Amino acid sequence: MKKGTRLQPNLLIGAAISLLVLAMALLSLVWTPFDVTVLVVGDRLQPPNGTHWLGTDHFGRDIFSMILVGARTSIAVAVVAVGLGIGLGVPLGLAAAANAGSLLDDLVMRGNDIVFAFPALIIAILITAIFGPGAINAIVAIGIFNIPVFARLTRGSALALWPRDFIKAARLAGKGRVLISIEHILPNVANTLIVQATIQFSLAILAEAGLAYVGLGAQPPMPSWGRMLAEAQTMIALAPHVAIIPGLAIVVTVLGLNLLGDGLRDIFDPRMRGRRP
Amino acid sequence: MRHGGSLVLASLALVLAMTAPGAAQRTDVVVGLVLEPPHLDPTSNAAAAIDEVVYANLFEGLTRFGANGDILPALAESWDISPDGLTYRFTLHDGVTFHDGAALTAADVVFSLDRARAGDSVNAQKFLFADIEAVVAEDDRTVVVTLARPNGNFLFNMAWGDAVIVAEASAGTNATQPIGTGPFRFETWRQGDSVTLVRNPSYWGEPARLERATFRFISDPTAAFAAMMAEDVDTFPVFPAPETLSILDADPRFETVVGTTEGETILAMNNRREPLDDIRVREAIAHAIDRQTIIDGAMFGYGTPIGTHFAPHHPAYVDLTGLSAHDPARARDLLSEAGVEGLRLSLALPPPVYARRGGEIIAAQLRDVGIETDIVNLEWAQWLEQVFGNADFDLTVISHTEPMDIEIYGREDYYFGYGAPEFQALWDELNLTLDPDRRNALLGDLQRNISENFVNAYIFQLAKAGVQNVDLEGMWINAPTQATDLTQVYWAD
Amino acid sequence: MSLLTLDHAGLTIDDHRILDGVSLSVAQGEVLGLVGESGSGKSLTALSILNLLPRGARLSGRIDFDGTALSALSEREMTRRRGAEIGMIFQEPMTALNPLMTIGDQVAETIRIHKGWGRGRALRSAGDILAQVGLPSEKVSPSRYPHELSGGQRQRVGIAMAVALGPKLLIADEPTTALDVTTQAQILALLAELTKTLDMALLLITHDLGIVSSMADRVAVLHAGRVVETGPTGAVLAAPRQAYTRQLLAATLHRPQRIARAGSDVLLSVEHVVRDYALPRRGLFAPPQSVRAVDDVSFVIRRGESVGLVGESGSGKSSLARAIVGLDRPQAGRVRMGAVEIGPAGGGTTAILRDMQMVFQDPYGSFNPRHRVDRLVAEPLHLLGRDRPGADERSRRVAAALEAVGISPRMADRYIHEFSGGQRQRIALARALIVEPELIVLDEAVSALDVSIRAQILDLLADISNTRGVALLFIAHDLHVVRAITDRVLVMKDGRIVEEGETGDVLSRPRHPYTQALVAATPTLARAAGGEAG
Amino acid sequence: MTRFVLGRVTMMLASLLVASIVIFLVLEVLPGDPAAFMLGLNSSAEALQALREQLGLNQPVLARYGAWLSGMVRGDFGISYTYRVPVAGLIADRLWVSLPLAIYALTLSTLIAIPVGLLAAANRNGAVDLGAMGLAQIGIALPNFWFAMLLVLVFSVGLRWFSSGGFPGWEDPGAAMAALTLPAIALALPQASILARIMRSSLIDALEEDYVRTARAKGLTRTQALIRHALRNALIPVITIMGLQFSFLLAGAIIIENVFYLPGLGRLAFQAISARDLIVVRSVVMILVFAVIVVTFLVDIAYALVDPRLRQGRP
Repeated sequence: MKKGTRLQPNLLIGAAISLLVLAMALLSLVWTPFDVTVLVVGDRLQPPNGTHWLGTDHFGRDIFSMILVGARTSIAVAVVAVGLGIGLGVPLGLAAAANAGSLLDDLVMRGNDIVFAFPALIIAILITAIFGPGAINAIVAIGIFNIPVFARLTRGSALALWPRDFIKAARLAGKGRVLISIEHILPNVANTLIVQATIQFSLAILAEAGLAYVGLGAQPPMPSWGRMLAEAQTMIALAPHVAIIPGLAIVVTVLGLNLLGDGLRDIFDPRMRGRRP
Repeated sequence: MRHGGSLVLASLALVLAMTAPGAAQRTDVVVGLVLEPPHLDPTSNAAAAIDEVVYANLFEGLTRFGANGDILPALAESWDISPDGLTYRFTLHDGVTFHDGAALTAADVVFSLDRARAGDSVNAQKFLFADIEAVVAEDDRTVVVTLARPNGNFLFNMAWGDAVIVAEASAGTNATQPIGTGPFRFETWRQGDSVTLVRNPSYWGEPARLERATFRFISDPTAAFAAMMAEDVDTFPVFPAPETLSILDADPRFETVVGTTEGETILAMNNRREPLDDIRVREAIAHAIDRQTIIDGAMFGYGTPIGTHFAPHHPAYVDLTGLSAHDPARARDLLSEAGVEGLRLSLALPPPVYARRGGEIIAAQLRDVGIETDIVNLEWAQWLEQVFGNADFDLTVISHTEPMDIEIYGREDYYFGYGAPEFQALWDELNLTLDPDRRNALLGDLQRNISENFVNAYIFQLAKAGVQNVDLEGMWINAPTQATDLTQVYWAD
Repeated sequence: MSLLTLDHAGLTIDDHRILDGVSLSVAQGEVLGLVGESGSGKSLTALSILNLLPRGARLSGRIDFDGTALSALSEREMTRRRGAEIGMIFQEPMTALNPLMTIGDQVAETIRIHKGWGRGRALRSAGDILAQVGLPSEKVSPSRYPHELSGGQRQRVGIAMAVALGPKLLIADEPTTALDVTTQAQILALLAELTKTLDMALLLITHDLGIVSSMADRVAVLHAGRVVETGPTGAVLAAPRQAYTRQLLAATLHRPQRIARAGSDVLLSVEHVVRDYALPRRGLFAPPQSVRAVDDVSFVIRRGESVGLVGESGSGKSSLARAIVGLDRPQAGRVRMGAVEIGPAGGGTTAILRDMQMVFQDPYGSFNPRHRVDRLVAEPLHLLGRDRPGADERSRRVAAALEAVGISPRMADRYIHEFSGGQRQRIALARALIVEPELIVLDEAVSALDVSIRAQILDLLADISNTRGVALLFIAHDLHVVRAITDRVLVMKDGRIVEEGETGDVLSRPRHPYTQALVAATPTLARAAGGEAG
Repeated sequence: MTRFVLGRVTMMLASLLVASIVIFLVLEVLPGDPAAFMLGLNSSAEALQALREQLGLNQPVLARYGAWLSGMVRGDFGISYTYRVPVAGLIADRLWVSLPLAIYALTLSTLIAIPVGLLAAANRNGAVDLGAMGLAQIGIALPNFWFAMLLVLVFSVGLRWFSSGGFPGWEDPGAAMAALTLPAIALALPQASILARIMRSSLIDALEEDYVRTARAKGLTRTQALIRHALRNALIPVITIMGLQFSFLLAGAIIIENVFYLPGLGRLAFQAISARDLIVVRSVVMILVFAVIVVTFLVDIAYALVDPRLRQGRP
């Protein structure tokens, strides 16, 4: 078997797109061509031109500027939502695996099943109906459904590790379940978690778009890709670019993240790695 | 685009002239509506969607609204009003039957009105019946209504969808099996999809020309556009996406129909709350707003600027837009005069596009004069509870679509909390006045009162911007009430 | 006239040279033993013959079978020969069978593919073949699935599939490595018998010179992709001409220099230990079920003593080891070491572990791949609690432990994947030594290693035992290893200790029938090589 | 077997009970009064009170929960606040759209994904594989309402092959299927993309298994080994994903139902939430939770059918 890893085109393209989107979001913190909070209704629905590189929307705002700022919103929503899923799901999964077969394990797994069984979008709508729409609540709604994903994945991977000899060795070094989970299990499930996180990240961006479509994502005046797309959909016959550009932004970003996830998986997957020396 | 009747006749003549003889005429129509009615009983729910299906088609009242807002006789053939304005004697049409075959008698009228004003009534517009003291059937065809105090609006009130006449036997089941007296009767309701009405063969008046009418419920604006373009729907009387009307209008298959509504779109302010209890702050906000930009930006040009809470097409309307002309400099001056700095207000927006898009533009305009807003998008249920019910808001954008509803400014407990004594005095005088000229003058005073006090910022009168197949005739152009009157509709093939 | 000839067969995979001019031949009816350590290319030699190579493989040289050049055949012509003229058996009976197909169907498939018979007819024929390999339908129905069979039975199914059409050549790639010795003996006997009755040639690939000596007519020794020596088995084993062959032979027969110095005072005493394992519940209300893995076991280990614990898989020896080191608590009985005691109630584990450490079988799985060697080796220092040494003392002790096992302390900042299997097992020993224990439990610690590496590790263990007086509990299934390093041996079967005694006595004069069977089944090079190593 | 089923049923009931408590509590804290929504801007306090009494909203929380739960056990889901018809009938009507749509979409997704995954795995890293997996990546990345909108523009507005939405009812099955076709495609594409990827990767995993090598050594061609040995083994993860997808399709079609104005369960729930028709929301959510739990159960049984190892241990 061949040793080492060849950089996959998947990974390169995915990483390039992801970095580009990140750079756009960061750039928008310091500079955008136009102020996205200023509406110039007279200039609305302009096609791409020299002044407005990607044209203007139905309020005459510069779409390029909005895409930059929207990247920030989309990334923020996705990062925090996935972070919530990891922050709660991973400890739950670790704890369940460390106490496999116990009541705690049962509770975590049944809890997961129940969360999984709830219709996600309806619950998201309910959450925003209770707390009001807004980026924070969109994050919570998306984040809740990320918890069981990570809990399950962590538990599954951790369960596969617990019978391994190096865990026995750690137990023979007098280490308890908590310490072993942190020192030995976590670093070894990290790769799997990173891969899943990129995928959940892309799903979160799509979910934000879906929530925005039903009017529940980030609220104006903060632009988000999902809201741009949702608001522009009626304009598609009138000014197609307004609907197509945020759509493409989402497609390309999600594509990039998925490619990145695939690429990382290829690198991390032991089967793809150099075999035993 | 057309705005009046003469074009209708012209095009009708043209179409008639081109009609090939013998071509089968279409006798059915598919009407697109944005909202599905929760049920079909107009006497127990405020939803306009109910009236949009049943008004004049299924259910009728003593009087009714005409296409231009005039009050016409309906089930009441004629009436007499006592000189003191307290007694109304209605004579009912002969030979009116309900869709289940039962004859309409004065007893049904008594039942309907008594039910609506009873203590346990769940009528959404109980104020319509508030002045009624007694309803008595003199004989089968004569009903006498006695009022506690004169009410110049009584015949107008009886035209509302909430005041239709129902039979005692079917009143309880009208929600799902509506039985009325109208020219159409209910056939099926495919919940979530459509309601179908068919012609009532035993209608007492002029029979409908259509045999069948289907109301399709399409809430998604893009879907509405696609449904029109795919000709799955023949008409969308209130089209949810004004931005696409220009495309539909350019298509030879369709025409857009723009008329007036009773919807005054306002930026309502919480007059009880600091600093909005200061008239200078309210005036500043009024001056900060550029009506035309909002109409262009949110409604793509459909709408008429207003300067008070009154429909511009009404003869009593007074143009007061000058009082609160767009003047950011004046707005800033007023704010500093009031000693208000760094003002931050919440702006609650219900779901309709006028509010969501309009609100975003208003927020930007307020920002120009130094007022920051936090936009809070609310669902209707939340808006009703939070803003309307508990008056827990600073600013909100809302269209008041009930006809002649300037009366709400007389209520102290109303959500924006005005109810000034001088307004109430004017209103009481109006109710005692029957002379039309004097009434109009009083209405003008009412308009001036609220406008000069900058109770709310008045933005525009909602337009009824619809689209329909070019061959469809007889649809209402304006919307004096929220209804889809199909009684005169036909296909010019 | 040879049936199969490899003439300078070379193989590269993704430009890595795997086989470098392998030349060998197998005559009709002959058994050729192909011997080599891991990585020598012996399995890929077999796959090259069948042309079942992974992607990116390039074959060179010539492979002739029954008068045709296999390398010149098209894939279609090749499939006609696979299974029909050349059968193959693989090492891992647990994974080599399709888990979703009955064993009858899997055997019948060979017949259906080549003869185009209907399922019924092929199944009847498959039943006969299964009976022939020792799985008569009244004992093991052909409608059973692989997971319902034991490892030995599965390997019989594998053999049935390979011999169903009476091939001229059977290739067996480590066919018994995954099996217990007694099963191994049966499978080898079956292979020997089938070779005769079906008049097949057998290419037997193995790392075990013992098996070769008992099975093969001729032997070919493969090293680093080359055949270094070939010849009649007896001659090669008795008088190897090549250095590598000699080295291999020496390593196989190696016995480390260990000074037996068992003291008289008891270090560890195991008293009436019982260990049950819960089986998965069959339903929410089903009564919990369990299996008894260790059944009332008692023995002692004295200071400085080396004790062997032998038994086949499932005998309970690993469960016993886990109970001794406190990974699992016994349900009854107790384990005592000095003042510390582990019983069914809590407590004692951390304390006992300061004096007792363990080394595991798999050198690849016993280290956290994310940690550096210094951290790995230092891990048991955690046992010292508050007496844990500071950073300097810690690295000093790590360095000392590494030096003691022959690993340069400069390598302490490397990750474990940078080390070979033998080095890893040394590091595992260093990890065990760092708390200076009195007893090291070695659970199959040399089973996964090639013979030459195994010899080195055994030397190291003997050295540690000699210089430090550490007692060893040596758990193994391989009697050679036990004979080489232990003073006393315990034989375990079905959770009980069936025989106990001086290693030499027990292995040369077993009393218990099970021990006798075990000893008899173990292929010994000694016998073939003329008892010189005795 | 009875024991096994009994155990599973108890587990299912416990899950349902927990779910019912969760959903009931969530809806309790939902702001917005159904009565206020129904009566609108000019309603009088008196009328509101009367309506609340009529709807049973004035009863204490526990009594309402108890009534709802005991009603559900008897198959009586109550009367919708807004629609004024029994909720059970309302949901049944909507299920006649949502269920066929979910099945249609899943069938399409499976019919696309299995062959595509198979071809891609068989031609690993070949042109077919790269092309199919590239398309699958894009299929996953498309926001589905956007894709649905494009479908409508092309096939309804442009080509006029299908109506732009709505549902004519099952009286005319052909028209009903036609009406569900575009929504099913819009739903199926991302699912098919996911499924094809799973199919491919689990096939590739299966192809690397020892038994495939054994099969090849028996004389099976590459394709024979793929079909006869790898495929069935690869189906296990595929079935898992299909189970998850079916649940998602049943509950998650809200957006697509909106775009195509289909009278489905999701849209019913959506409308009921905005109308605060809590009794409908509760019951729809419970039905969906129930469906997911049942599907999970069926998936378990499907595992056992595919994999003999799982049949064992069940008396």
